[in-house]
Amino acid sequence: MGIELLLALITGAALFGVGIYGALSQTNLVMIMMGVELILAGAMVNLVAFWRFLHPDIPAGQMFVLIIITVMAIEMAVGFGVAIARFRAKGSVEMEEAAELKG
Amino acid sequence: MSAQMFFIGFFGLAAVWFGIVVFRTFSMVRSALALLFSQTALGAMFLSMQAEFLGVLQIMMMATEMSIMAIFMVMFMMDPGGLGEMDMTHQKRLSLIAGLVSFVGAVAVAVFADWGPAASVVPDAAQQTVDLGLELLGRSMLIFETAGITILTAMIAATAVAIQSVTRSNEHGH
Amino acid sequence: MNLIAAAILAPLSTMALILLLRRWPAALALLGATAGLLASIALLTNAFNGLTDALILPGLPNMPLRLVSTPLSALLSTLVATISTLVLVYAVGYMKQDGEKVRFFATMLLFVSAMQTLVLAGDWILLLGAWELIGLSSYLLIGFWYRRPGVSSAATRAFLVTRSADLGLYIAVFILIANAGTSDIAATLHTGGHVAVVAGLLLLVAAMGKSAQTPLHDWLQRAMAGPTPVSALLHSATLVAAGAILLIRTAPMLPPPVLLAIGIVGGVTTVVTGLIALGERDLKRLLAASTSIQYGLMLMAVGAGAPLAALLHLIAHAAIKSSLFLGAGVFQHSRESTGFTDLEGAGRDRPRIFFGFALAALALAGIPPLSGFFSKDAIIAAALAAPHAPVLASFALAGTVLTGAYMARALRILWRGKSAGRPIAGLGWMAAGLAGLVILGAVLGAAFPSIETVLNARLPENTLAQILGLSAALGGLTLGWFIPGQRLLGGLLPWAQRGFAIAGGFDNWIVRPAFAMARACARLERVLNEGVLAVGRLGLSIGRMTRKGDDQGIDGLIYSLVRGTIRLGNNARALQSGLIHREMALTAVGTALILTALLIALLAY
Amino acid sequence: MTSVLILLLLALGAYLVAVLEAWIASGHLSLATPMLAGIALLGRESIVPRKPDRIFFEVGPVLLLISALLAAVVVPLTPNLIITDLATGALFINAALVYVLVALLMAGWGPDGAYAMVGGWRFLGQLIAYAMLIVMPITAVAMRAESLLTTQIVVSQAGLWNIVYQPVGFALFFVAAMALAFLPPFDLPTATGELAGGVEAEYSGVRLAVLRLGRLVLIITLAAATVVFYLGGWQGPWLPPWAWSALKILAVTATMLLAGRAMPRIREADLLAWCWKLGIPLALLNIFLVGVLVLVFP
Repeated sequence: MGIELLLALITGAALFGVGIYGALSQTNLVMIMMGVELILAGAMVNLVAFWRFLHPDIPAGQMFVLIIITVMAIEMAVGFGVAIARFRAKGSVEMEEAAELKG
Repeated sequence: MSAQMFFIGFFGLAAVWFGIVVFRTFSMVRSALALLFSQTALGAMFLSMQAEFLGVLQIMMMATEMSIMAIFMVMFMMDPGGLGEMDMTHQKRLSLIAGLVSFVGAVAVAVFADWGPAASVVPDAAQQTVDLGLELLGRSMLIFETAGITILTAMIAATAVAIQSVTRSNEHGH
Repeated sequence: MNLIAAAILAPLSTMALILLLRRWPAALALLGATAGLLASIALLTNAFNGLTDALILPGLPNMPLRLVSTPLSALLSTLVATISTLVLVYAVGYMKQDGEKVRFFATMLLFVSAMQTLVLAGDWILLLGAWELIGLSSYLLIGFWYRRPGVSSAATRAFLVTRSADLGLYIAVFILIANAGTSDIAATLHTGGHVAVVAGLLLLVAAMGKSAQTPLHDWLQRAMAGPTPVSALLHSATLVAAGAILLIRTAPMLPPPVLLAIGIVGGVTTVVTGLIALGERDLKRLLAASTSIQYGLMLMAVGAGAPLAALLHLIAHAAIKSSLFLGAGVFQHSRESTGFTDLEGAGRDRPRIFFGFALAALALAGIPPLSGFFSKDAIIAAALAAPHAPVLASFALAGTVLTGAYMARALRILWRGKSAGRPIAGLGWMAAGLAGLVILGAVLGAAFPSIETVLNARLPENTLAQILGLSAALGGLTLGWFIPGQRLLGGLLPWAQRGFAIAGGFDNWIVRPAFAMARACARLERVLNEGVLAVGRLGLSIGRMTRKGDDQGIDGLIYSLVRGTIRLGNNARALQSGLIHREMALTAVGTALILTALLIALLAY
Repeated sequence: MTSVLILLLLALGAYLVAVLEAWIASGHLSLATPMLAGIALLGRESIVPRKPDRIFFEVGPVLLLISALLAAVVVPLTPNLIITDLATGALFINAALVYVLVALLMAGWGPDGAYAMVGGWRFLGQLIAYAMLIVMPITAVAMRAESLLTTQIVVSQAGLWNIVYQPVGFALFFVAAMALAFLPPFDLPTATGELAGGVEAEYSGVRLAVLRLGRLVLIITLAAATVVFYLGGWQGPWLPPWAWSALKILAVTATMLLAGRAMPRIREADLLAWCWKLGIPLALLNIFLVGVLVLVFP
């Protein structure tokens, strides 16, 4: 097993952990989205590492990364759409104040 | 220690460091730009892993995305100088534990799993780009096109959600 | 493009176009019908040159849908196309005042294309489909003026009678396919033995229904409720002809007993409906009865073992009968009625139309050199040559006499009386269609020899038959012209006017017993009902006792369960804070739990 | 060796751009003006505002220069005069140039001044307008070359320059490049009249010199990219390749500088509306047409 792969995987794990921490601990919608981006970034690192060190001959591995970049873009678009709508309606995007979905 | 290993480690460290900075700084713009540099470092890491197209793409996409994130931060947080100290976190302990646990778990899997031998031969960058293109418009076309349609839908939906409702009177009013 | 497809699709696509555009229906219909006619003529020319076309469409597994153009089917297809085109020309004038041209022409075209499919079908399944389609479109057309009283019931009656007779076709087809293992018509014609007898009789039932043979002839006269072009088409080349065509096509496989049955059914029909025609008080109904007679003659020809004679008579009759109907339509427009009392002298209003009508009538009666003469003679000759010559020949001669008599009667009524015409809109179109058909009816006889060559069969010839037929026709005409039909019938008149009590008989023989059986069933059911009720009462008392047990025992259990669920739900509700970070934390913890469980499971194995 | 040569050439080019800009602005051709201005800038005190975001303030100008230089890395001046011929060169130019935005954001945010900040954010809006119009014409160019290699793109134009092959793409790219280099009439972030210099407002001394130098390098890099993508790069008769490259780049630079002189500064909302409602459909049409051409006349 290559050290390079391990390094990349640890980087991915660290980014994932930081992302989870951010997504859970932030009160602001935009900051939460940043956390989610970091989580996705962690996944991306792992995918590239797997492609490079395990199956460099299969381009589908790279394709997966493209899909994740797309997912990130979608997440941004929808997240900001919601954020703008909420900001217009309530004047803030603090998620502590957003409990309309309470059961 | 090969150059590749050094660069992977270096950029990985940079990415993680900037990632941590995202949640450690009080300035909104700094936090967004830290995320940007974290993603850029990732792009550099991809480059050092010989995934040239992905690296360049990552560097390009994320710069735009995170800059946009920065302006939204400023718009929504109204943080004038950027250096006002206010706490915007909650359930810190839980988050910290969750983050740590997931990190430790993932590292454990990475360390203890049997990944098999690492491949050493990689197609050169031009060949990779060609392969990727053929993959996208060949075998994975359906997936790729679905992603395209999805992002178009998301664009339209986001615009529809965010757009200000314009009534006929104030359409001509101003 | 395949000619067969063209012949069928030209009318069909025009129909779609008419329904889509809802504009210029008459012009489009003429266009479509003409295109179909051209395709049919091309098919016929090919057939004359010895070429056969075929079109095989994917259908059921191992049973493709075949469309074939043999000389026979090409001939019939041309017949259908010609008649329908001329009738459509006529209809342009006839329907000029009508507000629903779109529906009319579209349905007509559907009818035509269905009939083309039926004629060209080379396999039973397609034939069944076409059979159903012509049933449906004839229902729609007969009921075209559905707001007028009695029309919809006439349409329903026609539909029901033909549909019930269709059962025969269905069963026959199933038997044939099951026996031969293929749905190809040509292949099934080699069937023999008992199967052929059963299938032949069932086919006869179907043909009786469609071709209005006694005792199922009643619907045809009622179907006069539809517009005249519809009647013309229905009676000549399409719906009614389907029965005869079916028998002509299957003639090679019909065994002698079936042939005899066919001949007798035809003969009885000839006499019965001929008498009805003599007693009729309505021109169109008279013509309808005449249709039954002529198809009776054709069935006799099939029964006598000369399907070619039947085919020729079918062709001649198609042209003649449609021209008769078209003429009747003109008179109808002129007097606003088809009753004989209103029509007296209508022929004098329009002598040229009357001339055409009379020509057609003479052709039908069998006066040389008009086409009816040749075909009718062939039938008489065939009857004389048949195994049961005495029966069949006498029926055939009786039919000829009756034909002459009622046609002469109609002509007399139309000619005697005062002229009281009024202008008719669209007469030019009507006259054009009529003229075409009359000319066809007059001269078609000249084409018979070439048809014989192309079909590779000979008509039976018999000088005796010619003499007998001609004298019978002349005798009938003289009788009909000089003696009013009512007097001719004598004591039979009231019977004939009630449709020989066959319609009444229809009620008496079938409806009454059905009602009686229903009453018996009702009595039986009442008894059964009592029994069932008793069982029910017993069940009820058992139920009451059980319920007492339920209320105290099981229900109490369920209610406590419900209360517990509600309490649990209230507790769970507290978890759902609506706050994103809480929910995300729950997600994270849940995912961690699942992963742990998976890991433990993995390690355990 | 090549790198040093190209850096020198870029410096020379930047100086020429500055001369051109001064010439067009004042009407007098004077080779010494930019040098004098530069020395003057270096001589002045570089003032740090009262409450800056120090990191951003320092990094902004440098990042602008770096991103322009990075973009120049993959631009071939002659077949061999290129620092690195990346397999994804055409995309890389784009990726590097996006950091112009980041640099301007940092430079605008850093000094904690109202005008500068407005300038920085304005450029973000401008990016949303022009970014697609950079990428999509490049896509069409790459489609024709069937490669992302910049040298390959130049070679693909041997028969017919892309300016003729896909004029719509050229027009869009040219406009977008002007917007990227915030040349007038797209000089929203540094709007001299209304924002008192915008992003440049709070800079002075050495930092301002670096910022201006970065801008000049950016302009020359973009001109070089335009030449590579649309004007056949080093190709041309009679003259040696380097001379053709130099001539074309200077011509494009002059056109860019001249083009916007007479026009009023565009409004942000108008720019967005035109780019998205007119530019992007045209760019898509261009891609479609090029696709058809590539398939029909391979």
